[in-house]
Amino acid sequence: MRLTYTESERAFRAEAADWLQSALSGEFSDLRGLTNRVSAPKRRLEWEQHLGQARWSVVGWPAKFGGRDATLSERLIFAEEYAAAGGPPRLNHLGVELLGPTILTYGTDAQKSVFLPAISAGEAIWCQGYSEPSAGSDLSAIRTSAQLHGDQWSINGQKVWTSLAQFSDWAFILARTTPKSVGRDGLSFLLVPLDQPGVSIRPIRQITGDAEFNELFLDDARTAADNVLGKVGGGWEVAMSLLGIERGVSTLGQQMTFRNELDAVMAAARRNGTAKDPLIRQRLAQSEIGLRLMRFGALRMLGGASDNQTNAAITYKIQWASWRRSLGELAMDVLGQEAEIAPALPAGEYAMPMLTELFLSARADTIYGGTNQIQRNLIAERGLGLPREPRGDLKG
Amino acid sequence: MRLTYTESERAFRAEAADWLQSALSGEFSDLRGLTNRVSAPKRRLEWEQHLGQARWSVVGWPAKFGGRDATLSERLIFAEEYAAAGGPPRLNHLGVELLGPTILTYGTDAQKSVFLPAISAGEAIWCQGYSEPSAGSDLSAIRTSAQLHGDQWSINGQKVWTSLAQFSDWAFILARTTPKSVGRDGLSFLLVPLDQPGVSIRPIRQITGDAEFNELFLDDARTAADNVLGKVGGGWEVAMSLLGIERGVSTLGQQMTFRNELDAVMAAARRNGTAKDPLIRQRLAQSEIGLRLMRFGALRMLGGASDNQTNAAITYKIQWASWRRSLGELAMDVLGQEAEIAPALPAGEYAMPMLTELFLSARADTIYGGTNQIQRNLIAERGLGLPREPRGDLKG
Amino acid sequence: MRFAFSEDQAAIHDAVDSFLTSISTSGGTRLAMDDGTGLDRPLWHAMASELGLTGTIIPESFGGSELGAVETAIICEALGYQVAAVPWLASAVIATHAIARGGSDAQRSEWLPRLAEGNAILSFADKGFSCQNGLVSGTSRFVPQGCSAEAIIVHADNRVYLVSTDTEYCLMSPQTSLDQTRPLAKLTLDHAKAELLAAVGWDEIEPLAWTAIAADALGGAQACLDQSVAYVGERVQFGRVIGSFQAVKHKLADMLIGLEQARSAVYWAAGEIDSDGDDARLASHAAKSFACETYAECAGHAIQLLGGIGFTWEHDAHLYFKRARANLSMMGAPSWHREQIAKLILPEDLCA
Amino acid sequence: MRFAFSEDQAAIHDAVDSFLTSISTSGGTRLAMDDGTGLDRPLWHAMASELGLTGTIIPESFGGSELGAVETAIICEALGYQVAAVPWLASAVIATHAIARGGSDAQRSEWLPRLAEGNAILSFADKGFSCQNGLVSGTSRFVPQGCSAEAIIVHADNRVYLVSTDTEYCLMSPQTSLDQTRPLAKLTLDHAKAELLAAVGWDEIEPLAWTAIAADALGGAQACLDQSVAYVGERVQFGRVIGSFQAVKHKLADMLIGLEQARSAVYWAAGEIDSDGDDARLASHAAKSFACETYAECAGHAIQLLGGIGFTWEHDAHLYFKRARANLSMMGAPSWHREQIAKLILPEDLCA
Repeated sequence: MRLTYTESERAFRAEAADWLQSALSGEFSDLRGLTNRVSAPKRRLEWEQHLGQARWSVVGWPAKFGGRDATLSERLIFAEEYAAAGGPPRLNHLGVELLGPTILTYGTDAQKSVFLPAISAGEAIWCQGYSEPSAGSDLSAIRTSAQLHGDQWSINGQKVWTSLAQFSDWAFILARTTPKSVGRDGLSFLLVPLDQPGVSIRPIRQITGDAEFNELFLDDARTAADNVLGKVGGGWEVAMSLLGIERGVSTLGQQMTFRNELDAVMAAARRNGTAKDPLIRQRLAQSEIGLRLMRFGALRMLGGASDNQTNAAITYKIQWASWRRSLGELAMDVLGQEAEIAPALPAGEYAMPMLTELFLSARADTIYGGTNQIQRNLIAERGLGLPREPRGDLKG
Repeated sequence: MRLTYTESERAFRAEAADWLQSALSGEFSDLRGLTNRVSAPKRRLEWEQHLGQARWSVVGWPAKFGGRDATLSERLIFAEEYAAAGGPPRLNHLGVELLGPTILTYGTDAQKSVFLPAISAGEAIWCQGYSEPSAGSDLSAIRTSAQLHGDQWSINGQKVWTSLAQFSDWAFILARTTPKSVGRDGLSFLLVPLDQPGVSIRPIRQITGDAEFNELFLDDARTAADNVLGKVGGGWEVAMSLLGIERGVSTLGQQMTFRNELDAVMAAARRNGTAKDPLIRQRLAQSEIGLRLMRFGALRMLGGASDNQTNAAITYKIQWASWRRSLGELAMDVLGQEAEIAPALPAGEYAMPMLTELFLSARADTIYGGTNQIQRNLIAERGLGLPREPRGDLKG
Repeated sequence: MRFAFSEDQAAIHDAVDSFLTSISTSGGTRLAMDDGTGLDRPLWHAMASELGLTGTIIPESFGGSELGAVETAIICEALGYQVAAVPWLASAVIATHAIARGGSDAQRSEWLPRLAEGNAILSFADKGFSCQNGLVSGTSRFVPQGCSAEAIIVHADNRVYLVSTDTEYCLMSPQTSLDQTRPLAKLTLDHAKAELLAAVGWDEIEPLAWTAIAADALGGAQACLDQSVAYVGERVQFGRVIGSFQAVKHKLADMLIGLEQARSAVYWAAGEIDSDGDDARLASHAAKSFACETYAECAGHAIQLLGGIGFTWEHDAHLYFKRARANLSMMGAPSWHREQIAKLILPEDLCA
Repeated sequence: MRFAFSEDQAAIHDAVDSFLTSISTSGGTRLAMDDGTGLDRPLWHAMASELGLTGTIIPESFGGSELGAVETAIICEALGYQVAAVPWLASAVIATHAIARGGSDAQRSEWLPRLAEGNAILSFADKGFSCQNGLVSGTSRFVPQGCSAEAIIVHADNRVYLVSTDTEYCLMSPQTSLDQTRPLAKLTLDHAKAELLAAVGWDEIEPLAWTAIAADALGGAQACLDQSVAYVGERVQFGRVIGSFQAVKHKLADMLIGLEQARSAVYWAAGEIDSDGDDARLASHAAKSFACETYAECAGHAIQLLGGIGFTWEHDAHLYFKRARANLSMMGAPSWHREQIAKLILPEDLCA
């Protein structure tokens, strides 16, 4: 157990801080402090490319794919400095944090050399096509089908809750490639370009007023035969591995955002005097504790701690989702009715102040990537070895 | 909606208060303020008989069985005054509050005229034999069997969690009278005298150090053939009706005990200054709210309110059990380490101060009479019409 | 002592319920949201003309039906169930209550008949103002449907004033607010001429106001439960309707447990107000804090149970979720109300 | 930066675990409860003689193994798992820490070797005392296993004193306490002669003490989870093992979620103490409050999941439940620790 940093870690921190500071106070100062995930997509695309040129877009990846072979500590340090510098949400979050590592694990050499540099350079923005109208919590009920026609897959079906699809170039989707297969068998993990006639995208407006999620309609959408990650029919394994990454190392950067959010709530409490209210103080302290424990939980999970590393990983998603939901409620209680007011907007538009948007958007955190209920099932079954529930025989 | 009392209700209150005051400051002053349910059983038996002689033991029953035909308001008033006067826990709680009303509903004239006067006079103390080692939450898994031999039932089996059996003269038990029947069918509700060779009772020591519960072993225990309440084979219906009463009118007296308990916590908070702690104040206020809402919930349920009367009844058990558990925790937090100390006792003995005992005993409240989990099933299924869970085929 | 609706009350309950079920739609609410007013005019006019609901707490001599707090709660509950976008709470309950109770004969004659007909819309401002020499000054950003109001009931130092919005000393500006069904306007008064409603203190207005908000919350929470139950009874995952899973059932059970207590709280408070009981203040604090928290929880659970759908703008779940939040903070957060209860049950001189 | 046990730490973890699993039984704990001492002497002697566990934080020069806070937490966790009735926390951690850190060479030479061998048992009193002219007076009813202690570490005004129990100025009396595995004794000192442990302040003792209590809680919570999982995997109701019901599964999942965070908290705090980090105080407040609350919840859930059985004296569930409560209140309730964290993260001069 070593909670201090080495000389070279401190040097890495200084380098990252310098670069970020200069970029975000110079050419990209308009993006500094941005928190909304659908704002300024064009500028954020340029930011992805700027990061890529300076090899700061995927620090943990091998150098040959545009990374820096950063250690876990260094990745953590970069995430801390990125947040401290007020870096905007990453437009290519899904490509950088989820798909990239999955390609590193499951990709062929050809796939790695095609897809990874494009991600690190900010040239291919990715989104994720898992859920469908009848396959939400029960992801294995996927109906979208893909059939090989010559050297191309033809894909038909509908995906929902496709985050940021409207800004993306590619989607990784889970489709049924074995006709009449059921459940987890017969699915494949396909990489599909979005700029084609067979793909249409309909943004879904959310309770925040924004449209981060989309419906994705696939009507004879096409992709090359070798754009399958992992084995044909082995898509479930790849998809689950990716979800594991979603619960893993990708979370460190997210925690830095949480830090900024908690700091904003504390600043608000100081400003309006509620920081003196003993009830609010308890909740702020509990939020601070929760955030710190997430940090050390993530370090335990990623640092190869032998003591129940899996359990640390498996309990992580529900922890942060519940933490952020509580923080949103705390923010509202700190601000009181103030939080319910936004500057006047044109009729029909709707946008709330940052902490109110946190309150609203946190309601999705406990749903996407597996609801809190699904997480508890998973924890009980995989973490504690309890029996699965009997499945029914109704059709969705 | 009328929240005030009539003239005759006020007169009834005065009469009850006078009598209780005189009895509990005179002959029975040793019982005043007693809260433990296993203390002083002999004196509490005399108290039952004293109540009976003055027709205060079962005020809501018909006069011909020893009651006063009291209205709901009057029953509430009596319960309030009983608690205000510091009346001890009723030794015959199960006879008075649960079995009596069930006999009034299901009993034959002969049964009524035999059993009811004995209860009202404090001459027959009753206990309840429902649960078995393999039939807890799943009460219908009862295995205790009863077979008719001539004019007597012969009963074999084992009951557990039989409250106050060691002080009781009779038990009402649920037994399987149809051989090889399963589930809710084939059960009968039998009235069984305990003073006989076929019955043995083993007290179970609990976490409070007391032994309120018992195991009840039935080894060719006997009762007369006509000591069946309701139809032979129709015991489930009778048992469930009794559980409904347990959740119903019997609760008003209990609420007065809760009032005394909450008052004791508030008094402790005033004494040690924690009544000035904003966190404690919130919780005391929430407890006060919870208690008041139980009161009006009970009135709604009993007063024939048309608006979801059933839902008020069906949600009541979990409400009070959860409320009392929270109160126990609040009491411990108010008292701090003080609560963890009792006067020195002989080695091997264990008894905690009243509020600490509340904290401990409240852990049973969320279990007996249907755990909180079973209550939620019941609420979801009966109150909201949601489907039952699939039953398995394992043997317990 | 009897804790159930009287026959008249039950009849009003049924009539209001079936009227609103037939006429109020979330489509109407959404139109009122989109134009920024939070005012579903067709519904408001129907309420006034068809059932006379705008005059329920107005004396018969001024054209109302002179009903009590229980009836007020019944109507609030029904409107909350529909997330109706009408100024009922602000105008027909709070402002009307203030004038009916505190106004002079002249003030009552001027306002109550028009309020009874639904032709006048008023709102209220509960904090941020002071009065000197009959002139009121201050700012509040929290005036419900203030832009539709021709006059405002203003609280200052426990006195209650009536201020016209149609003067140069009054500035009312629209704001985008979280809950668009009752948008909050910003009111600035700069030495505005004010009429004192002399016969009433603000503290006498509060219990009915708190109880009315609580009743709105009760209705909203019931709607969240009903919509969730309907959805989980149809949605299939893992080959079963999701309503057969205990995680779902138990969450819904908890909602019902909360609701039943909220229901007791609201009608206890209303009953205490109607019978001028000693506990009217305690009960209305309890109702406001408990019912509003229950609503917030039920609305949150509904989104959770609905999954992604519940998070969309298209689904009504967010209307309830946002109104629940607005009810929670309007006229005192739950923790404030509980602290007031603590003051009542733990008088200071009795503490060590 | 690395957040995992070192190889040595992992080895200690395994050794202590397997030693205690083989030797510690709730039977031993119950004997120690019944005789009123809360002292399982066979276990204590085995801990001292077989693994030298009584001297882990004592410098090697005084016969100890000079280990750190992480190792201390590992051992506390293992003892908590067993609800072991030994004076480890009071004597081998808190009192020993005070002497090792604050004592003069003479004091260290007098006590540490005997403490290392387990031949001296000490306890501590953290509140209720004052010192004048080297004489300590006051009363505490909360001295863990005080009746077995030959000397007490007494806190007064942030100074730390060592007081012998074997004088006429010291009265130690037994009490029946909720948690019989570490019974609290009543200590009265009336101008008792006290030795100052000059090199340490009480506030320097606290972080390790809090972390040790938290680690005991972590172990206890893990035991509650393990025992519950075992039970629900066997108990059949409704024709299914009850561990297949979501209500049961999700409660157990919540226990694991809490436990995992408690584990992070305890070893974060221990790591901060070992590396003399700036956050040692913050982290140990966090560990104390979080892990102790988690233990209380897990112990309560275990009783609930076990049903009637869990409520009996015969089953061990109540040993955990009561010790969880004792850990919660010992050396500061969770809300007090959170308030201290609030003071750290919200410095007063930064508040409006």
